[in-house]
Amino acid sequence: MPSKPNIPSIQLGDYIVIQRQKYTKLQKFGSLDATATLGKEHLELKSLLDQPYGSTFKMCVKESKAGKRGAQRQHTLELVSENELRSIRDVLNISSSGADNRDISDNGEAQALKSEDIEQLREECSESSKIIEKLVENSKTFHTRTEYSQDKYLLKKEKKYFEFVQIRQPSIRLMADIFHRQDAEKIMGIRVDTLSQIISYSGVCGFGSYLLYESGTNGLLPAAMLNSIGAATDATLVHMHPGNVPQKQALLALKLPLEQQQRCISVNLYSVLREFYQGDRKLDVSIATEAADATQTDENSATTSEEQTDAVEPTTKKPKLDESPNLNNRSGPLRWQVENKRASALMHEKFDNLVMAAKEHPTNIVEALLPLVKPSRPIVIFSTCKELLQETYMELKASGKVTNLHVTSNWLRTYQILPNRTHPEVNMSGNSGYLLTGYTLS
Amino acid sequence: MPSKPNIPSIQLGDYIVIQRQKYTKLQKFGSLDATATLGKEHLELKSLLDQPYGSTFKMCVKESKAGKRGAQRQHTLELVSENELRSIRDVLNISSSGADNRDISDNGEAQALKSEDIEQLREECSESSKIIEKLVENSKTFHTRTEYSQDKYLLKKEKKYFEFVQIRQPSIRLMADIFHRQDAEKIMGIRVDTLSQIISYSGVCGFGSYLLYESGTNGLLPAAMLNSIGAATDATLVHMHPGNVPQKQALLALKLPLEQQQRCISVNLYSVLREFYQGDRKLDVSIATEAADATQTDENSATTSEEQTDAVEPTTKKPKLDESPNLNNRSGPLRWQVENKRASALMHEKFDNLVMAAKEHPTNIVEALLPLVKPSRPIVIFSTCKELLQETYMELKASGKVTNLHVTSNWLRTYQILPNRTHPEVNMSGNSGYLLTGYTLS
Amino acid sequence: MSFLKPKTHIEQGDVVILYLSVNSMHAIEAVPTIVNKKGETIVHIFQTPYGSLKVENIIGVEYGSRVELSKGYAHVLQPNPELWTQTLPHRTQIIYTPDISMILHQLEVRPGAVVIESGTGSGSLSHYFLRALKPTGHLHTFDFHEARADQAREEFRRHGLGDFVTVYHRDVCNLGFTNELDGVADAVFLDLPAPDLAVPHAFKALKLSGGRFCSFSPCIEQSQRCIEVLTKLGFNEICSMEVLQQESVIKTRTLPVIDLEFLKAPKEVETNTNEDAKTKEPKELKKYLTSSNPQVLPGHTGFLTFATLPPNIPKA
Amino acid sequence: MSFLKPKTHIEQGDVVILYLSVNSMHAIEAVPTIVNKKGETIVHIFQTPYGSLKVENIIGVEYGSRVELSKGYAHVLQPNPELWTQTLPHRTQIIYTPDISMILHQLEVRPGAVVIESGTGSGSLSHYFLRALKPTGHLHTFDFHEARADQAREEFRRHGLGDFVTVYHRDVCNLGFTNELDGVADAVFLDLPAPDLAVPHAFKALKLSGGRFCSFSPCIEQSQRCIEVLTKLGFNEICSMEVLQQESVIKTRTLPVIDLEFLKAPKEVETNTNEDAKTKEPKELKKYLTSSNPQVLPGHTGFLTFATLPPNIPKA
Repeated sequence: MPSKPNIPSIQLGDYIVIQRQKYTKLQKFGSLDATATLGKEHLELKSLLDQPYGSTFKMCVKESKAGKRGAQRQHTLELVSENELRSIRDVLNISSSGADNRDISDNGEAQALKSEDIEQLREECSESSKIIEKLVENSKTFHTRTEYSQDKYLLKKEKKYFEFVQIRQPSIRLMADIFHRQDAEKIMGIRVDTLSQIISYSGVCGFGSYLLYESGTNGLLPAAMLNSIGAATDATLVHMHPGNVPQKQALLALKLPLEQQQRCISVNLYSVLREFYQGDRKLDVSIATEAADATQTDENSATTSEEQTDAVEPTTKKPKLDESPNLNNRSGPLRWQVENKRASALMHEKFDNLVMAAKEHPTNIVEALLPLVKPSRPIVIFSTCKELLQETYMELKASGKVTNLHVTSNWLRTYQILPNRTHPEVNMSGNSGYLLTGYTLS
Repeated sequence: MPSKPNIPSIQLGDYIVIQRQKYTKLQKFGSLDATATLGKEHLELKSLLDQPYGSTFKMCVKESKAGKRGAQRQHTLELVSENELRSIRDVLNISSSGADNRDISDNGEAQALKSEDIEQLREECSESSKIIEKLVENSKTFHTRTEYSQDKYLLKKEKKYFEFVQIRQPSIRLMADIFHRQDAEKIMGIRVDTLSQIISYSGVCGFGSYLLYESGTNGLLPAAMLNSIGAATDATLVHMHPGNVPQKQALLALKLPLEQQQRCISVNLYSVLREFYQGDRKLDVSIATEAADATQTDENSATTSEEQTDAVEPTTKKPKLDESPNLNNRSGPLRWQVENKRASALMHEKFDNLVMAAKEHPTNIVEALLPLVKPSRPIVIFSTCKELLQETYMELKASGKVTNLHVTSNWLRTYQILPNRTHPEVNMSGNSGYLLTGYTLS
Repeated sequence: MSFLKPKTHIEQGDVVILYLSVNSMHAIEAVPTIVNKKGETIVHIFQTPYGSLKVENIIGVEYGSRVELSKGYAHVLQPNPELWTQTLPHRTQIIYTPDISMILHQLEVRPGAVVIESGTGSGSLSHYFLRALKPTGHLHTFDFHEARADQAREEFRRHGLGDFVTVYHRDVCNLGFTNELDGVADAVFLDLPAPDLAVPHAFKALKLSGGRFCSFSPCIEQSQRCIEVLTKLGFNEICSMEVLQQESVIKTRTLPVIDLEFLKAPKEVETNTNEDAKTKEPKELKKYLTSSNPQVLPGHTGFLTFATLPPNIPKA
Repeated sequence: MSFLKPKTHIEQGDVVILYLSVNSMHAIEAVPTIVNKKGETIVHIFQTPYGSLKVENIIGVEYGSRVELSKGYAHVLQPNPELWTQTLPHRTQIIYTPDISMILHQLEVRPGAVVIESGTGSGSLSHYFLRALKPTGHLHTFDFHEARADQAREEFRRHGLGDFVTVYHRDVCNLGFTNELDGVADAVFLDLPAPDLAVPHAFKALKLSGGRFCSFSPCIEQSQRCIEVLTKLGFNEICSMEVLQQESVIKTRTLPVIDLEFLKAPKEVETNTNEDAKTKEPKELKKYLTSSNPQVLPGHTGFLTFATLPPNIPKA
C-alpha cells in the first residue's frame, strides 16, 4: 500500500527544529542568508531549501575565526544519506577493556595531545570519528578504563565533535521539550506531563468551542489546543491574553492551514470583556486605566522571550492596542475590533471548556470567565503556585458552581535503560506545576 | 571464632514481636495465661517462655468456636525447627502452567470445594500446605493459569492458611514498621525514612546531652534516641511531653538496661519550664491553668492509643501530675519533682541538640527551648503540616539564631524485584512529614 | 451517542455520568426501561447510597443539572474519556489519565491520525485515542480475547464512535496487525505482556514517512527487551519514563498554638480574677489552609517507552 | 579530634566547618601554619569569596561563633557526619544523608555494634557508622584501592576516631573479609560494582545469631543479582527501596491580583477625578508565603537492598 512517502519539504519562512544529537533548537528559516548558531558553530541554512523534513546534514567547516571563547566556526550544510550515519563506536572498533578502574589515577595528564593540536585537528578533519580516533590513540588511560568508562568518554567526545544535524518539522512535542529545556519560565514552567494533562482534562478536540486564558507561554498553550482542534474541523478557540500582542511563536511554527489558524481568535482579556459586557459603548476613562494596565502586563511578558520579535509575523502583526480617547477609531474596524466581535459572539454562545494559565491570582479571572462556560464542561487551571490554587479551590468549592474539584501535580521520572546499567535518571525536574480541575454545574 | 550464639530468651513481662509471614505485631507477654490475637486466630503464648528469640512456632488448633465472622480458633504454639519450614511451592510441586489467561473466564465457580468443606478441612489439617494442596486439586482453572497467576493464587491462599509464627525481639526498626502500618497517626505519621533522618540530623549518639519535645509517638521517638545513645555510655536525654504521663510503650518494649533507662528523663513541658525558671517558688494560680491545659492535651493523646494502658508499666507509672493549690505536696519530693530537678540541672548546662515533634504550632515551643541549646548544635523539627514549618522557618531565619536552615521531605519507593517481574510497588506512602533542620549559632 | 461531541441535553440512549461525590460516580444509560435477568422489561431504576433514581426522569434534562434522588441528590454530567475511565466496567487492568495524557502527547495524536492499539482491554485508552483523532482519523484496535473485542466494538458503536474505529480479535504477537495495515499508521501503542514480540509488526505498520511508538509495561524487563528490539530495527529517540500523579488534599486545619512565655515570670496571686485568667489562657487555636498528600499514592503504574521510527527506513 | 564528641571550643588540630552560606561550606584544619608545595612552612590563610581568614585566629573560639573575614564574615561549626559529607574531599562517588540514614536504621547500628563496610570510598558513610557505633562498637572497612584505604585510615585517626575502626586494603569480592572476621559482624554493608560476589563473604562474616545486610547499587541489575544470591543463602526480609529527599524552597512571593469586575459596568465620565482613578486601579499585589521544589531534584541515587540473616543458619 505505501509508496514514496509524502514528506513535506523545508520552505522559506518556516520555523525548523535543528537537532544535533540530543540538542534541539527552534529556528526561523527566514531567508536564504539565515544562519543558525549551535554553541560555537554557525550554520548557513540555505542548502536546506526544498529538502524533505527529517533529512540529516553534515556540518562542513567553511571558515574559522578566533572568538572570545575559542574559535567560532562557520559551516555549510551538506545533505547526507541515512547509511552514512554509523555508530561512532563501530568506527573506532574498540575491543580491549580494563576490568575496573583501580589502577587509574586521574592526574589530568592522560591526554598527550595539547589543546592547540586538537584545534588544528579539528580544522583538518571534517569527521568527528577521525578526531575521536586520534584522541583515543593519544590517550594514555583509555585502554585501561572499563567499558562503561570508555563509553562515557566516547559519548562526551562525540557530543563535542559530532558533525551532523537533522532538520525536523516543529510539532507540539518537540517545541514543548525545547521551550522547557531552554527557559521553562517562558512557558510558565509548564512541563510536558502537565501540558499533556491540560489537553486531556480540558477535553479539547475536533468538536466544540473552547476558551483559553494564558498570560504568556510563547504560544505553546494556544498551539497545543489548536493542534488538538485539528485541521478541517469545526471547533474554535478563543485565546485571551493580558497584553497588547499575543505570544504566538509556537502557533506560527506549527504552520497550520489558514482555515485552522483562523479558528484561533486571540483577544486582550480586558478589551474583549468590555466588548462583551458593553458592546459598542463610547470609550471612556476606565479604558485608559485598562490600556495602561495591559501595557504593563505586556512589558512583563515581553521580558520572557528574546525571540519575541520573531514571534509575531509581519503579516499577522496587529496594530498596537491603543484605545486612548483622543484616537479617532471611527475609521473602519481595526483587526482587534473584528476579533473582539467574533470572540464576543462565541462568548454569548458559551464555551465547552475553560483553560487558564495565569501568572496573576487565578480566583478573580476564573470568576469572570466561569459564567461564559456551559454546564457539565471541564475547567483546568494551571498555576506554578500551589498556595494560589488552594485559595481558588476553596472559593470554587464554596460557590457550588464547579464539582469534582481536584488539585494535582506530577512526578516525571525518566529512565536509563541499558544492558546491566538500568536506573532512573539521576536528575529529575522538580516542578510540574499544579492543575486545578473540575466540571461546571448548571 | 563463633560458637553457640548468645541469643536472649523470651521472658515474662517482655514485649514480643509476633510475625506471621509479613504481618508483625507488638504484644506484651505479661503472664503465662496471655493470648495474642491475629485476625481470627487466638494464640496461647505460654510455650514461648525461655525459648530463644527468633524461634518459629507452629499454630496448632486447640478448639474452634463459632464467632460473629466465622470460626474463632484457639491455638497452642509448638516450637519447630528451621528445616521444617519449606517453601509451599516446593511441597505442591506444580509444574504445568498455561501460556496466558485468554481462556479463563472468571465466573466465581472455579473452586469445587464449598466454604463448609474448606472450614472442615481446616480443622482436620494442621498444615497449610495440605489445605492449599486440596484447594488446588479442586480448582477447575488453576492448571490453565499462567505461572504468574498461579503464584498469585498460592500466595493469597498461603497467607490465609499459613500456620507458622516467628517470635522476635522488639527493635526500633521492627516497631517503627508496626506502628506506622497499624496506625500512623499514633506516631504522628513519622515514617521510617523520616525517623532515620531525625536520628541522623539530630546527631544523637553515645556522647552528649540531648533534648526532645514530642507530643505523642507511643514512645517511638524517645526510644529511638535512647537506642542511639546506647548502653554503657554517658549520654543523656531529656524527654519533654505535654501530657501528665509520657507515652513510653516503645521504650519499655526495648527492654534496655536500667542504667540506660535512667538516662531518659521524661518531664512535662510546662512543669519543667516552671521548675527551670522559678525553682522552688510557691505554687500559684497559673499552675492551675497549666495543669488544666496539660490534662486537656493528655486527653487528646490518650485517644490515639488503644494499647495506651499497657504503655505505662505499674513500676514506672507516675503519680498523676496534680499541682492544684489545695494539694499538700510538701510531704517529700514526688518522682516527677525529682525528674524535674534532674532535667532542670541539665537545662542549665544546655543541650547538644534539640529535637521536636509537636502537634502544636512549633514556633512558640522552639522559641522557648532554643535558649537551652549550645551553639553549633543541630536542631530538627518534625511536623506533618508544611505550612507550620514554613512559618517557623521564616521566624528562625529572621531571628539569626539558627543557620543552614532546610525544610525537607522524602519519597520512599519500595521495589518488587523478582525474575522478569521487577517494578516499583504499585502503592506508596504519600506522607513522610516534613523536617526543618539547622544549626544553632552563638 | 454522548461521546461524539459536546452536547447540552440528555437524549434517550445517552450514557450519563451520575455524579454523587468525588469517590462515587456511575455511568448509566438513559433509557426508561431495561430487561432484567428473567428477560422481563422493567422500569429502569438506579440505586445509589442516596436513594433511587427513576432514569426516565433524566431524559431531556440539561447536562450539569442537579437531579433528585429519593434520599438526596446527584448531578448528571456528560461522559468523556476522563469520567468514563473512572466509571467503566473493568474487563482488564486499565491505564489512567496521567499515563494516557503522556501517551497521546508523545504519539502526537491529533485529528486525522491513524493509530494502532493493542490490546483494547477495557477500552479506556481507546476512548482517548478516539476523542483525539476524530473526526478525520482512525483507530485500529486489537485484542486477543474475543469476548473483550466484541464488547469493545459494541461499546464504541453505542457511544457514537463506531465510524472512527475498527476492532480486531487477533493475536498480534504471533500474527501481526494484518497486511492491510502495513505502512498506514502514524502511531502504534502496545500494552502487551511481551511487547518485544510485537515491535517488528509495529515497525511494518508505521508509515514509510516515519511515526511514533509507545509501549506500556509494568515490569522493567519488558521495557528492556522492547528497547533491544527497537534499537535493532532502527528506531531512535528511545526514551522510557514514569508519570506519577499526586493529588493534593486541601483542607482548613485547626491547630493549637501554645504560649510558654507565661512560665518565665511568676504570676502574682492578686491578679487572679476570673477575667484575668481568661486572658492568660496559654493555648489558642488557629486556622490554616493546608495541603497534603493522601496517605497512599500511586507508586507505580507502568513504564512508558517511546520511540521514533525515522523516515525512509527500508522495511525489507 | 573534633568528631569524637560534642565540644564547645575550637582546639588546635580540629577540623572546623567554615560556614559561608547554604551552598558554601568548607572543612578547614585549625592549625596556624601549613606546609606549601615547595615544602616551606607558611601562615595558614584560607581564601573565601568573602575574603581571607587567618586560621590561627579561630583557635580557642567557641563553635557556633561568627568570625570576621577580610570582606565579610562566616560562622565556625563543629563538624559532624552531615556537614562532613557536604565538605569532604571526594575520592569517589559518595552516599548522602537520606540514604545513609536509612542504612543506619535498617542495619540497626547502635553503640556496641560491629559493622563491616566495603568499599570505604571517601569515608562519608564510615563517619556515620562510627558516630553510631562508638564508643563500644567497631567498624571494619575495606577498599580495593590502596591509596584510598591509606587516606581514610589517616583521616579517621586525625578525626579522633582511630580507636573504633580498622581500615583494610583488600579486594573483598575475591578474597572475602579475612577469616578473623568470620561470625563477628552485626551488620554488613556493600557498595560494590558486583555486590553478588561479596554476598557469600557477608554471609560468613555475620554472627551465628543473625544480622542485617545492605547493598547500595545504582543499577537495578546489581540489585537483582544480589537478591538472587541472598535468597539462595537463606537471607530473608529481603526488601529493596529508594529514598529520595526533596528540599522545599520557602519564600515570600509577591503576586498580582487583578480586578475584572469594573469592566461590567461602564464608568461615568464625570467620576473621572484623579482620586477616583486611583481607587479603580484594577491590579494589586499580594504577598504569599510559598513553598516549592527546586528546579532540579535528585531523581536517583541508588537502590538499597536490605536483608536479614536469621539466627542459626549453618555456615558449613
